[in-house]
Amino acid sequence: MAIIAEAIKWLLKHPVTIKYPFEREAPPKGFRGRPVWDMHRCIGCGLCSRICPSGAIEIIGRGQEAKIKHYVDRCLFCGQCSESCPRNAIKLMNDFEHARYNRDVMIYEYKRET
Amino acid sequence: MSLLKWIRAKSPWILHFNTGGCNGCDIELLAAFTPRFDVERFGILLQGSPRHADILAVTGPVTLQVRERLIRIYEQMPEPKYVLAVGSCACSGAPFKDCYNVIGGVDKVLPVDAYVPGCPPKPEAIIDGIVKLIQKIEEGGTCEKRR
Amino acid sequence: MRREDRIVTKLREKLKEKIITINVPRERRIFIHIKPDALRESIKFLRDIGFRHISTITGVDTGDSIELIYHLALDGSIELSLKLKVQKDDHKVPTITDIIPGVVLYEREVHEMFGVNFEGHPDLSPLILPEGWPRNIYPLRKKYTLEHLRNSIFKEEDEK
Amino acid sequence: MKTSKDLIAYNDLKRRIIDPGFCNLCGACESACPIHALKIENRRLNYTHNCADFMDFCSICYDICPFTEALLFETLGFVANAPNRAEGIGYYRRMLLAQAVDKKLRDLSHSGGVVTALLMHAIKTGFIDSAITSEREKETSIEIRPLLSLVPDDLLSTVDYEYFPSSVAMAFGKAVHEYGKTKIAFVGTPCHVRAIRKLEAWEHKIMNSLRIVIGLTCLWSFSLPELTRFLKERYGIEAGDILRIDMDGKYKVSLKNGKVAAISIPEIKAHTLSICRMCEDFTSELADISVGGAHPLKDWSTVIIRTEIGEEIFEEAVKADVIRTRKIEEEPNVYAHFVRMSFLKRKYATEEVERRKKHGEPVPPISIRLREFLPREINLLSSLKAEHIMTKNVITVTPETTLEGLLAIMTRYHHTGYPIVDDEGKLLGIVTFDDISKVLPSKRGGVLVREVAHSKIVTAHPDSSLMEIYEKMIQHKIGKIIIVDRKDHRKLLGIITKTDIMHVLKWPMKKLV
Amino acid sequence: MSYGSIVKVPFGPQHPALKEPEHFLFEIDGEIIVNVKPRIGYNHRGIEKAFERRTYIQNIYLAERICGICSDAHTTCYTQAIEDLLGLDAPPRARYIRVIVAELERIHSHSLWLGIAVHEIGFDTFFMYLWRDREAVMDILELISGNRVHYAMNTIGGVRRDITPEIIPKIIRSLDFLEKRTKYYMKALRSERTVLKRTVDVGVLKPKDAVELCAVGPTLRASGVKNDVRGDDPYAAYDEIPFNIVTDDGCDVFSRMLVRCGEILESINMIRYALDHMPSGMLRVRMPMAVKPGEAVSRVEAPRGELIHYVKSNGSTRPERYKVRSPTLANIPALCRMFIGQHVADIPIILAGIDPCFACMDRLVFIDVKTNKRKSLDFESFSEMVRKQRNFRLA
Repeated sequence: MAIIAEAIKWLLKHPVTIKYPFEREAPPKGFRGRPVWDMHRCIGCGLCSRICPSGAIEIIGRGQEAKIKHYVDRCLFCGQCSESCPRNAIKLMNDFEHARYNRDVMIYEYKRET
Repeated sequence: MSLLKWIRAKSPWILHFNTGGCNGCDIELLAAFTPRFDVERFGILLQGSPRHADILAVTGPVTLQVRERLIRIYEQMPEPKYVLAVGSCACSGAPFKDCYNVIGGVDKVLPVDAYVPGCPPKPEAIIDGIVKLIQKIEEGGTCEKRR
Repeated sequence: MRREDRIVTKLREKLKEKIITINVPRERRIFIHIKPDALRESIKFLRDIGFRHISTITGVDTGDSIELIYHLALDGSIELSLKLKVQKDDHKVPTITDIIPGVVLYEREVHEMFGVNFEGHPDLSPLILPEGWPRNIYPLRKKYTLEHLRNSIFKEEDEK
Repeated sequence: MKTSKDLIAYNDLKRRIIDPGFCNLCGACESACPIHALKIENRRLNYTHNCADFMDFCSICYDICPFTEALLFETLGFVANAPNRAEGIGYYRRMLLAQAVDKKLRDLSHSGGVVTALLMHAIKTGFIDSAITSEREKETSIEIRPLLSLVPDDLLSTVDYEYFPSSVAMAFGKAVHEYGKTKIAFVGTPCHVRAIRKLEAWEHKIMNSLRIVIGLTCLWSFSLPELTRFLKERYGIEAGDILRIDMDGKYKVSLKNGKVAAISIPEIKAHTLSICRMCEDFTSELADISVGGAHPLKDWSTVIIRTEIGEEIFEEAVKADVIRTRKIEEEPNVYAHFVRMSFLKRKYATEEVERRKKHGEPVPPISIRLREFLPREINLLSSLKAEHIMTKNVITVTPETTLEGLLAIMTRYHHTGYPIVDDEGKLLGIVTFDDISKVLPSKRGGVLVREVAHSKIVTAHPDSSLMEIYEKMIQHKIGKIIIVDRKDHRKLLGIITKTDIMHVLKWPMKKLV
Repeated sequence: MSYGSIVKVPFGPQHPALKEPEHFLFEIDGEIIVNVKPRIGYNHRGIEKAFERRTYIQNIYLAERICGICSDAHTTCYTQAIEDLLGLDAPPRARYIRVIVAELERIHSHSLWLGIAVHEIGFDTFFMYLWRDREAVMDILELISGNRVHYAMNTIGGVRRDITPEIIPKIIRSLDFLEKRTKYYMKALRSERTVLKRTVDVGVLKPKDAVELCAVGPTLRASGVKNDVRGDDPYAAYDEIPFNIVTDDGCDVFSRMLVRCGEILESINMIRYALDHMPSGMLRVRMPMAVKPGEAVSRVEAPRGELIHYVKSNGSTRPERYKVRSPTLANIPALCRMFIGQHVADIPIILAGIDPCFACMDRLVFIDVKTNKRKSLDFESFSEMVRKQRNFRLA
């Protein structure tokens, strides 16, 4: 019976529902979103690719010519790559809406512009 | 025909199936049905039986044992049916893709209509995936059937 | 005298030469390596002095033999790991399900993963191994690498 | 076919730095290594696992080692926008004397207590949130260990000189990785400062947390086991009895029972770290602020401010009345002593490198590179003419100037060598700091410049290439070349110093690209 | 009432009452269960083998993904085992942060479970309220760690993130709210007839059986046995934080509910205490990547009970053998005992009573899934029907 009184009480209050996607709350500061590479800082050491627990990062070539392929569909969003990167080349973004119809468009490529 | 499409898009019912994941995506998917996120706004209901469902939301990497069952559940769903892969594991197998008892992502077994990566995806991200899937339903696109 | 030391003394008195090594790496942890034939005797003794809770049984493939580690707990506090080595193929490990009934699933698990036979266990039948799983492949043995397992199992799946 | 194991930088580091014994355990490599493969333990650098398992194109540990040639010119960029430069002092904005206002601090420290006062003030104002310094080990009072200070009072335990290798660069990494500090002040000897600057030039991520680098002057460090053995065998001093160690002309070991043992420098020098005997940097030329003693003045320190941020923090401390200053021009003796020490270190270093080369012993890569440039630098130097970079408004002295007067000029302009020119503008010779130091301080008032000056001068012409000039410098072992007219060999046009050439070498990073 | 013949009824793996695939074969006589055979393994991924392939750093994230609900418990246990091997301790501040995150996770897990449990008895209003309020704790966890479920807070040698002074007031505010709500829910549980009728004297596990079958966690404590790893074998900062071990003598599903509610309140107090007494200082010690040879056993009180990890290292950057035993597996024998003599309609709530987490449990055990597939699917609708009927009868 206690719950009925409660239900009536809450009926009069503002709803808690966030009407996503029409209104949205920004993720808190420090949210672990998609990692993004700053290729001007990347030295192509390949550590991120080897330390990634799920093999979501592929590095092609080494050094300045290195090309990074990030597979969002494999990413665990753990942030270990960003933590390990010696040069702060990896930043975690704030976005979380990665849903796609196709896995091929979930690959992000990064290459140093010359 | 367009009426049919409209009906489909306004009340897609979801069947949730965990194929061997870690529970993280399951609780987030469930959280999307609770008051804070409330996907029932879109006419979406969580269904217990595959016979009633339009969308199969799969969480977790597909393990060997569960593969046959997943296919069976999918086959029991009425046409047109859609598959939503929730979480990175369901998308690709993620950290478990080289485990001996894991086949990989859901798309190794079933045709997948939308992928929601994230480990786990926030309930908002799952809603985003569902909304995108609904858009696909509205457009009338069904995936080509492959086995 | 610490509780750990008292337990170690008691064990030494009881099991004597059947103990190979005793090691107390830190407080509330005891590692004991015993001879295989002393298993039931030691478990019984340990249960009587209060180790009624069994946390799990771990199997470790050490090459030519398999190491079984029984993790027992005393009132939840002291974690005692009882170790014994068994031969990989020709071995006799008595069950302890009649001493501590809670061990049922752990023994099955080890049987499944390492191929250790527990003599007298009520139900070691094909319950755990799926029918499709190849016979005599115990996935946690070092012999089977992940690739090997994947190849052999997936191949079989494909053939079906 | 090279495997990834051959390519990793650690192999170079081991071959060229660790095996010859050049490592001074600063720990920069430990804090820089992203996979923690290097660890300083038990006074040696340990390689804990094969880093090739994780990465195969990483040059970081070799690049940031203070004794390798890599990144040297990039590091100059941090201080090179200072208006002044001088041989032996480096780039700087101002040079002055300073002391802490708080007498307690001065008593605790060797000299003016400036560093401690500065850091305490900066922590109080929130400019920094922690400082990395060194403190004495409690058990053996002469061994020092790195200390991370979080509250101003912590710093009190650290007011002391460093004469032993301390892993402060490692402590820097710890402060960032383990304590999560974001505003760090770093205090270290020249090699530590160089390591930190190299890390900064490498753009290592832990450097985002660096606020200010304070360099100390340093002659050399000792290898601790060797020194304690030496003191025990030769003087019967136990390491535990030592109260403090001072350095002024002699190496003074004060004991707890009040006795002082004075040891001559050549004798003690044999027990320094081998790398220190080949180090040319006395004043921490890459720091934001360099601080050193002000011998013979007691309770004062010599401060060299090199960068804008150094100026800012120092000015703030002066304004807040924690530090008081004096002009260095008022104390020519302090300046003379300071520069003499600097030159002494350079001289020893050059000699040692020469000696080692002659005997075929290994020398650290930093020493090789500074003398024998790589093709890129050779191209650059060959393409530039002396007239492009020479200083044209040369400060000159007349032959009739007394040495005291010359010292006053030197203290004012901070150059170490001056052409001697007669009234008609004819070049007569050159007088350098070395010449002055040969005369006893008491007699300097009565000696004229022409009595000590070299009449033999090394000159070049405005159209000679910098490479030629550089080779001349090497050949004659000097740091200055006077540029004269091609027709009139007595007509002074300008002067080029070694520092000028160094300055040019960092151009490619900033200008040519 | 007996029909004199025993019928075998499969339950699962896909079932509305279970969010995870699991299978139980019940032998029923009429409405009464006479025997049960658990068949677990649908979630088996082979994680223990995968552990041997990965480096210690990568394994942190793998350990986290053993289970999504007790992810912090698994990483705490894992990192403690490795720290034990290295002979190093996490710094004091890190240990406090570990406690805070672990207790927040316990609140989140218990309120999640409470919601599921009332959902199993058809009380969806209650379920919705519980899950709405649970978002408060999820928000704090997201604020602290950057993710709602996989916090990735622990690393070998400490924690990765600090709890900064700015977010402490937010945590305190949420805790006050949660405390108020939890007290209300406890009152509501005690007074709601629906709950009492469906849970009191259902799924009884006597203390003697609980000990004999090696049950763990709230399941054991609800049988009146005072046993908690946090108190008995303190890890992290639990030896410095005062707390009570909540027990209840009811031995049934209702007392399991009360124990978990009590633990939520206890956790709230512990977090408050930890936030007040958190020492300053370092967050983590940098650990070498290679671990010297040795072995270690690490235990943690996960929300579901005692969690034990065993690690053996061989001196390289990868473990030689890693063993995980999750609390659910330990509770399965006790669960089977609970079922016997109960009504078929009570299966979901009894099963939910141990707070099963098959993801944790199944890393290791295989099962034959080939039989009874068709049947089990039919059972879903059957079970749904049973649930509805039962509710109808009550109303």
